[in-house]
Amino acid sequence: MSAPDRQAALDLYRVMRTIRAFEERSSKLFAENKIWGTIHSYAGEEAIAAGVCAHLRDDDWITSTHRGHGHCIAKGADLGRMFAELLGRETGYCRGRGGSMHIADTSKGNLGANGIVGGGIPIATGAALTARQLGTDQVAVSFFGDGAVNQGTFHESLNLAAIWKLPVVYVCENNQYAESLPVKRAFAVDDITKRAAGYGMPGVKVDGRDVRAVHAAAGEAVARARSGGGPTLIVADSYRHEGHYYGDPRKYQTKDEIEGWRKRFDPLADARVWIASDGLATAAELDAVDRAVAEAIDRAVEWADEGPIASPITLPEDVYAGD
Amino acid sequence: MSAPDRQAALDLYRVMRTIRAFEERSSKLFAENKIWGTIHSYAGEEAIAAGVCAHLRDDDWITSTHRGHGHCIAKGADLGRMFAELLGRETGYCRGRGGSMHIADTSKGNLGANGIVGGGIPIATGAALTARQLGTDQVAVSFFGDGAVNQGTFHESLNLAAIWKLPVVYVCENNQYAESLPVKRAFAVDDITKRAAGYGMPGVKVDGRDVRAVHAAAGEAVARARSGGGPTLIVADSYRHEGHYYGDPRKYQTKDEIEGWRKRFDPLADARVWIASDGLATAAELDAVDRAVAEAIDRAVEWADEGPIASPITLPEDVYAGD
Amino acid sequence: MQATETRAPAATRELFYNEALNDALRLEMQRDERVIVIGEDIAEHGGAFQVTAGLLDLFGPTRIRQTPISEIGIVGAAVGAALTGLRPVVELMYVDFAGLAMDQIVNQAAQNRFMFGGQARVPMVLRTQGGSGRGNAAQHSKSLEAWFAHVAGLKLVMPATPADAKGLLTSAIRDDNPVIFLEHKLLYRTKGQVPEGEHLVPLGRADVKRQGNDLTIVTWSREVLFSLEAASRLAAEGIEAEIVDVRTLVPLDKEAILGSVRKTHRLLVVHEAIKRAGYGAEIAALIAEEAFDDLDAPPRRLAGLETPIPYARHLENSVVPQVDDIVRAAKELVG
Amino acid sequence: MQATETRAPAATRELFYNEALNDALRLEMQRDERVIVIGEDIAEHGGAFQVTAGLLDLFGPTRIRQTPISEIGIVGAAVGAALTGLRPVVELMYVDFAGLAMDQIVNQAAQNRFMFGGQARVPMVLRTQGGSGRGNAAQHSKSLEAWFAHVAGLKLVMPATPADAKGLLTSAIRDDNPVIFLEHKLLYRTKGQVPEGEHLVPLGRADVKRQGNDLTIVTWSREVLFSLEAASRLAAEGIEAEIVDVRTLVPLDKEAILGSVRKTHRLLVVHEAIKRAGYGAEIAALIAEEAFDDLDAPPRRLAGLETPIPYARHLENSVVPQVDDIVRAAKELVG
Ligand SMILES: Cc1ncc(C[n+]2csc(CCOP(=O)(O)OP(=O)(O)O)c2C)c(N)n1
Ligand SMILES: Cc1ncc(C[n+]2csc(CCOP(=O)(O)OP(=O)(O)O)c2C)c(N)n1
Ligand SMILES: [Mg+2]
Ligand SMILES: [Mg+2]
Repeated sequence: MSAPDRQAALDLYRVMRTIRAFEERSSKLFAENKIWGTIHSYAGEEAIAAGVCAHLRDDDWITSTHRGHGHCIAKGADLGRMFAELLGRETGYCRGRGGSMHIADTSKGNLGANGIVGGGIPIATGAALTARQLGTDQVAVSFFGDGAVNQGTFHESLNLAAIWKLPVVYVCENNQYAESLPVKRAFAVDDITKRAAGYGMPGVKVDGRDVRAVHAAAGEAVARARSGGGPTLIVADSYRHEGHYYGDPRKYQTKDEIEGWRKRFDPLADARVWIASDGLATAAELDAVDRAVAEAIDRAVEWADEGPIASPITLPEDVYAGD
Repeated sequence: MSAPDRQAALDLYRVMRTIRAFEERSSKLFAENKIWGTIHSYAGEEAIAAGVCAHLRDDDWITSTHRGHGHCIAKGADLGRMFAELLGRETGYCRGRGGSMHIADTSKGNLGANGIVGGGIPIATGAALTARQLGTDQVAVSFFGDGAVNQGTFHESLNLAAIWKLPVVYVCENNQYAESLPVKRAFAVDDITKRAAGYGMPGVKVDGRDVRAVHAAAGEAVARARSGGGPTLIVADSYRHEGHYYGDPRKYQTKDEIEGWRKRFDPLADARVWIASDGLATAAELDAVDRAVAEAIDRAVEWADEGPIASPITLPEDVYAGD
Repeated sequence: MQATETRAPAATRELFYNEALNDALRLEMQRDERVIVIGEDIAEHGGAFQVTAGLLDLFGPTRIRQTPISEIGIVGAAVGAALTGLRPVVELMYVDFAGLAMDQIVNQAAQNRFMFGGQARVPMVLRTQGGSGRGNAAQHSKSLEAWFAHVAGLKLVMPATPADAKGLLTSAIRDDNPVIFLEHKLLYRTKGQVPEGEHLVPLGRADVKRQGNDLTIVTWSREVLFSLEAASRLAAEGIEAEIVDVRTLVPLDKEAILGSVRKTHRLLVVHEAIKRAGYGAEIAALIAEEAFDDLDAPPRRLAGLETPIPYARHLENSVVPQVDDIVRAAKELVG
Repeated sequence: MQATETRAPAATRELFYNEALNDALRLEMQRDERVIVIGEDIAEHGGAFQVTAGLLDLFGPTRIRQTPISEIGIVGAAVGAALTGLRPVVELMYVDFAGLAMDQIVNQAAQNRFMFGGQARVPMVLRTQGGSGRGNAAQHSKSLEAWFAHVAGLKLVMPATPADAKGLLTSAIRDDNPVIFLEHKLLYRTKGQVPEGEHLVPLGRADVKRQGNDLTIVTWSREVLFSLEAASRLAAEGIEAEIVDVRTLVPLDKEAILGSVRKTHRLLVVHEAIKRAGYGAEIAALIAEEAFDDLDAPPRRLAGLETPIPYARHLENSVVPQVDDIVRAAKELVG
């Protein structure tokens, strides 16, 4: 896998910055009681969605999670329609029916965030079955957390993909916790990729903070899937900067741990260092990206805020198709 | 693990012969329309139940499967009450409510056959949790087939047992098929024990035709569990002499395969050779065991046949406890 | 795309219920390459009840996709396939196993379209079978239609005859929504005349299987046959029962039931599932609500006893409505 | 062992609903070392709704057993533990996740005793919560009581007040059968007087939360509070509604409902779950069947619309019965 060139590097950085900015703004809107329900911040894990989705076409599919804003953005979603959904507007991706945990953008192959841990894994597997069945070279990627690895859906799906050699990449985002449960208490093995061997597929461990590493590992896995080489399990080590959900008291973590990791583990800061030191772009250019992203976020929120409130009258329309 | 002495060898042989004879008689009764529903013969797999249960006490627990007669007998069940259940009598283990797929004998720690593939795995895990919680040295053993290994219950349970170091032994009876699906089409790995490593527990492959090998492997695993060493996955290669169920047309197998395996793979024949050649007992003594077993089966069927038909009136009694 | 009634077909042929289902699968797979079948033992073995017999030879192992024993993985894969362009037909061997896959059925298949604000369609059929009568005991004999009926986003079909089985399965496969298609293990070897070639029975239309003026028996699946048998015995005693086979529980043909009750003024709902919170309660409540003044007697439910299904034959028959029970209940209702 | 009503307790204390549940768990764990709690996030975090807050410090990590995200593994382990001598209380974070564990709940926990001919007891409680009103959308807002009510072998409890929550959870833990204990996410922060110390409310007894002669409102869980609010507004207009809180859906206190309907001659059943095949149908059908001649009007159901629960606040409230809807329905029924 060739390392990202200037354009690719800037794209990766922009996507990561956009995700970070989206999450910061979402938290602000939530604090202002403009967002209902619950939101889960992807801050700190941006390199995974960005590095993986850089290899996907609009007609490739992904399944996402409750922590799905990052995947959605990396797969090319419109920020305005995303915010509009969080604000419960008719102009939102789900007409206000779904909210944060169910944003989908089928026009870009995003089969949806999912409120069920592990719920997207068999769905991505089925999407890969479609590609296989119709003889296309499309690829499906399933994002899920370390917690989802102990769901039966993970087990059954990886086995099906392995015996059928399906074009799917399983991306486990190991952010060290499943809600309050630390990964070391959820597994008796230190390395989650060990599970891959039991299904007969390659397992790859990668530093989820380093977008170049993720990009390289995902590039290989996606290429393998596209060329008929079958599935791969990627486990990307990561850390979530925020609580599990907005407002999480985080009783299960110490201040030191949180602060330490936040500093040590910031894919955006790392990317700036890498890009500048490799001379792919200057700090000034990266600052310009940051400003452009900030403006895009402002415009998106404005647009979303102008959208009409979703109407209860039309709810029945979306229960059944073709009626 | 010390090899079985004369008494242990005769006991193992008697248990295996009893299982074989029970299955032969059950098939006969089924052919005579005396048994309702469906039965699954354990013939060919006797060495597994016998070799494992030889290490268990009456207060240890097992969970069994739809192919459960062998486990039930090896755990010390009364043959008469087993036949009575198959014949739908009040004197049957389940008063005619359960039939072949649900025979249980809680007095001997048999938590039941199970009609749900993989359904017993979490239950055995929970039994082990009881031992752990109450600080006893009881052990739980879960028997299941190769097909159950691809159920989510297998995955979730083995992980729980591993992180909690529970006193449980998982015994996979790999008889090469799950109904009509050959094991090689259900797995992309040739060795099912590879799954154990993903949970952080030992995985042991054993020749399920050789009762000494099963006995040795199970002895180690049970001792490990009893002494607080945690769970083990044992995979015993085996073959079922009969169809999946009584009447299975076996379209998915060739005559040659069936006959070849039947000859090559008969744990009883093997045991006779071993016991005789090691001078633990003479062929005549083993023949005597066979005759004693045949008589026991006859007596059991007679006793069962004299039992009263189960009464519909009392059905509600068994729906809720203590009402 | 809603199926529409086809004009009376040229020829019919006597088929078993499972042959009629097989016929529908074959025709739809020939008509549309996006239709695949996925499930356990459906290939060489032809399915636990021989519904897919012979299809492996016709369509090969990729379209007749035999799976390991992984119910939630299979159903979830079908959801993903349906979301992305296939029209999968899942065979779940026993409805009793639905408890393993319920999350993908309910939280995913049934709700994806709604949660996504109409962006998605999930054109899949979940074929399975339920019911007692074969001594398979409590984990292989349930009738769980009430669970599925209580889920917004699912359609629910329960054919009683070979012709309905073929026509409804064809409509289910062409429907763009997740359809739960519940067969009955003791109907597979029942025979009936079945239209040759394309045959569609629209979802949402009940069928009056027998006319009568004295009471309305609303029922479905195997109890339709029991009710017809009971009706002829009742006729011998001068009681004319009208048998309304709802065929599809969701959408329900309310008008057909109301129409019949307005004529007979008496309602008996018969089903095999346990009575408590069964689908019969929905129908009895619906009629009590909307046709209260048309009723000359309380709406009556005859259903399974509140116990799991026991193994022994005589025990098994004692907990689900038999022909005698229907005759007795009908007489009490009119008498 | 069936719980029995305890004499009026000495003192009471105002507690939140989740504190009352916590109190019951603490007392039962102190009373019986076989009682353990098993579930996700129940340790340091104290549970998604703080029902187990502080119990880790009191009882340690073996009796407050926090698990990975493995619903069927957890529920199945509880079944095995219950079969062998423990009295586990499972916390399933959302009832919407029951679809992952339904097999162990229904095919194992509910049926083991029956299938084994009475040899076994499965003394376990599955605590979980449902309902809408927090913007959690379609996978975190369901009301699934009808599923559990349709299963022979389960008991089903849905407390509406802190005192009932404590008393019923205590009885559920002491019951020798699998009990599904459904809380409501918007009740946790409601307050009420709760008896101190041991407090038992027997399973199977309804509670008339308000007396009235004009109509009977049968309801449970959060809709009890809505109904009481509606009742006071109705009273202002001279309509006296009797509110029957069933509290336990299985076993159901049929006599209490019949008694009230025989007095008021009008029945309105109110619940949050979707109407189609909801538990309200069971109650309406039951009353239509057994008190037909006592009814002066058709039995009426007011329940959730047949859509998944949407996210946006105003959409969410539009699909489940609100106080206004109850007032309107009651007026229609008596008017
Ligand atoms: C099946 C299921 N069980 C439990 C939950 C509650 N829950 C939501 S997120 C979460 C933790 C998920 O952890 P992980 O998979 O590591 O993802 P992360 O939140 O760390 O990104 C849990 C337990 C759920 N949504 N679905
Ligand atoms: C959850 C579930 N799925 C499917 C079935 C139908 N079924 C009964 S036995 C069986 C095959 C089991 O294979 P295996 O686990 O290898 O056990 P074996 O029959 O070979 O002893 C199947 C698919 C079932 N009983 N339960
Ligand atoms: Mg995590
Ligand atoms: Mg097998």
